[in-house]
Amino acid sequence: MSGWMLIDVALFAILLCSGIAIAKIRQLFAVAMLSGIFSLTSACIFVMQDAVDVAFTEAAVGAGMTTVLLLGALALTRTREKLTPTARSVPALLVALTTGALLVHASGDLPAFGIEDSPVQTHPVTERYLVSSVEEIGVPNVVTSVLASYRGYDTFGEVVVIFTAAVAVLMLLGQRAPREVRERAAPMRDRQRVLRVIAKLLIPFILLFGLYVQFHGDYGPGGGFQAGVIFAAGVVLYALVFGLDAARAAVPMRALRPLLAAGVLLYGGVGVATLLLGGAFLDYDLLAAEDPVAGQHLGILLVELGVGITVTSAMIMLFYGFAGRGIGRGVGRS
Amino acid sequence: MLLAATLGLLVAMLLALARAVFGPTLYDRILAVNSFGTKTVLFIAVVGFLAGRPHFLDIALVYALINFIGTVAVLKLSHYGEFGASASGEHGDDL
Amino acid sequence: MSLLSYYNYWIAIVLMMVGLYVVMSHANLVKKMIGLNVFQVAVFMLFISLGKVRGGTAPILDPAFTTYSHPLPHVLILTAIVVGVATTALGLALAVRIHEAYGTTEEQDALKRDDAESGAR
Amino acid sequence: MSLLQSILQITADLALGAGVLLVLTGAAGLHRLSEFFMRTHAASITDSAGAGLVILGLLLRSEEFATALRLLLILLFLLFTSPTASHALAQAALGDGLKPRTGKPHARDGAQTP
Repeated sequence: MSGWMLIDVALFAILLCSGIAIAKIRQLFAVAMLSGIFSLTSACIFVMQDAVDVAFTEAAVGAGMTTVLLLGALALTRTREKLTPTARSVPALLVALTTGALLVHASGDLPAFGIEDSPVQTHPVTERYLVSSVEEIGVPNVVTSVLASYRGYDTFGEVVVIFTAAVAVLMLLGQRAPREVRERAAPMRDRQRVLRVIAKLLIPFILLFGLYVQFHGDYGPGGGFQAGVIFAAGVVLYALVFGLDAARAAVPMRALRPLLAAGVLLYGGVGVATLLLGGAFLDYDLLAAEDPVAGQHLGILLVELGVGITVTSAMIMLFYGFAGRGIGRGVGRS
Repeated sequence: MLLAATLGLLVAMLLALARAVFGPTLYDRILAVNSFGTKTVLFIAVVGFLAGRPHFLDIALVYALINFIGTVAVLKLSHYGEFGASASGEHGDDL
Repeated sequence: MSLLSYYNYWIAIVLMMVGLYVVMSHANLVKKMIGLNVFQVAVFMLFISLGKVRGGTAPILDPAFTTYSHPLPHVLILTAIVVGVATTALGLALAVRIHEAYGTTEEQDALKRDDAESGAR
Repeated sequence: MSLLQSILQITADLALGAGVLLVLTGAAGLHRLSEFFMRTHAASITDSAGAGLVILGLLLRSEEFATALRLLLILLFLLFTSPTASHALAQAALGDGLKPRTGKPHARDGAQTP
C-alpha cells in the first residue's frame, strides 16, 4: 500500500462516515452541516484524482452554495424530520442492498482503477485533447479548452439549464417578495462590529478573487462556473452580514434579471457570430482573421464571460429567492 | 515528511467529524464544521506540494472562503431563524 | 489485487446506495433532496475515477509532466455540479411551496391531507 | 545541496511537523474537552498556531514567488476569518443561553442546554 492509497482510504473513510451520519441523523440542521463536510471531503478526493477544476467547483458549489440553499429551505420548513417507520425503511434497505450488490457485480467489467490502457485512455480523443490542443487552441488548461471549445455546444446547453432553473425558482419563490419588515429598535451596543468590519474588509478581495478565477481559467483551475459562484458568494456574505435589504439595494433584482439572460445571449451570440462568419456554431477559429489560435482565445474568453455572468446572477437570485421568503418564524434549535 | 503531515491532518479531520456527528449542541457542530474546513484547507495545500504541483493553491483559498461564509450563514440562521434579517435587529447585537 | 483495483468504484456504489436509501425511505422532502445530493456526488466520484491514470497529474499542461489524467470526465462533471445545484434549488423551492400549502414537508402527511380533502368533498 | 539548503529543509520539516502536531492537539481537544467554550479554545489552536506553522513549513519549501504569494494569502485569509468566526460563534452561543462552565467542575448547568 503506497502513501497515496493510504490517503485515499482515509478520505473514503471520512466520506463514508459522513454519508452514513447524513442518513441517520434526524436534526436537519446538523444534516445540512454534515452535507457541507461531505462535499468538502469529496472535493479533497477529486483533488487526489487530479480533477482540480472539479474540486474547485465542488468546494464552491457543493460545500458553499448548496449548504446555504439547504439552510435557506430549512428556515422556511420544519427542521426536524419524523422517525422513519420500519415499514418504509426495511423495503428501502432491501432495494438498496440488492441494487448495490448488482452494481458491485457489474463493476467487475469496469477497467481496473488507474490503469493506462483503459478504453478511456486509449480512445483517439485523448490524444487530440492532450496533445493537439496545444496547437489548435493554445490553452494550457485542457479542461477549459474542452469545456469551452471542443464541447462548447454541450456547455451552452448546461448554461441554458441553469438559466431555466433560476427562472423556475424565481417563479416559485419570487412572488411574495416584499415581505413585511419588522420594526426594530436600534441596538444599544454594537456587538456584531467584528463580523461587520471583517466582512467589509474581505468582500472586495472576494470579488477580486472571483475576477482572477474568471480570467485565469486558461492557465490554472478556474473558469466561468467557479468564478460565478465565488462572485455570488461575496454578495451572499454581504447579505448575511448587512441584511438582505442592503444586498438588494447594492445588487438589485432588476439588474440581475437582464444579466441572467445576457450571459446566455452572449454565449449564444458568439455561436451566431461564427455562423455569420461562415463557420459552424461556436467555431471560434473564424473570430480572428488569419489566426485560428487568437480566435480560439477570444471565443473562450467571451464564452466563459457569458457563463460567469449567468452563473453569478443565477446563484444570487436563488439566494434572494430563499432568503426573501423568510417570514420571520422561529426555528427550533437542536 | 509531507506524507506524514497529510496523514496527521486526516486523523485530525476524522476527530473533527466525530464532534460534528455527536454534537451535542448545535454550536458544537458548527465549531466542528468550521474546524474541519480549516483542516481541509491545510490538507489541500500540503497535497499540492506532495503532488509536485503547488500552484493549485487557489483551491485552498476557495475552501477557506467558503468555510467562512458557511459558518456565518449557519450562525445567522440558527440565531434569527431567517437569512433576511438586517444586522441591526432586536437581538442583532449579540452575534 | 482485485480489491485494490476496484475499491474506488465500490465506495462510490456504497455511497450511491446510501443516497438511494435516504431518497426511498425518508418521508421528509428536504432530507430527500440531501439524499439525492449524496447520490449525485457518488456518481461524480465514479466518473472522475474512470478518468484517473496512476502516476498521472492534473490535465493542465506543463513541460515538466508527460502523463495526464483524462480531462473529459472532469468537464462533464464540472458542468454537472453547477447544474446539480440549480436543480437542487428547484427541488428545495418546491419543498418550501409544499410546506406553505400543506403545513408539512413530510410526504405522508401531505398525502393524507389530500385524501381527507377529496373524501370530504 | 548547500548547507543553507539543508538548513532550510530541516526548518521546513520542523515547522510542518510542529504545525501538524498542533492541529492534532487541537482536534483531540475538540474531541475530548467536555464543554462548548473549552472546545472553542481547542479549535482555535488549530486555526492559529497549527495553520500558521503548517503554512510556514510549506512556505520554506516553495520555489516560486507565485506559490509563496498564494500561501501568504491563505494564511492572511485564515488569520482574518477564523478568529472572526470563533468570536461570532461564541457570542451567538452566549446569547443563546449557553453558559461557560466556571469554577467547580461539578457545575454543569450550561453544558446540557439543548
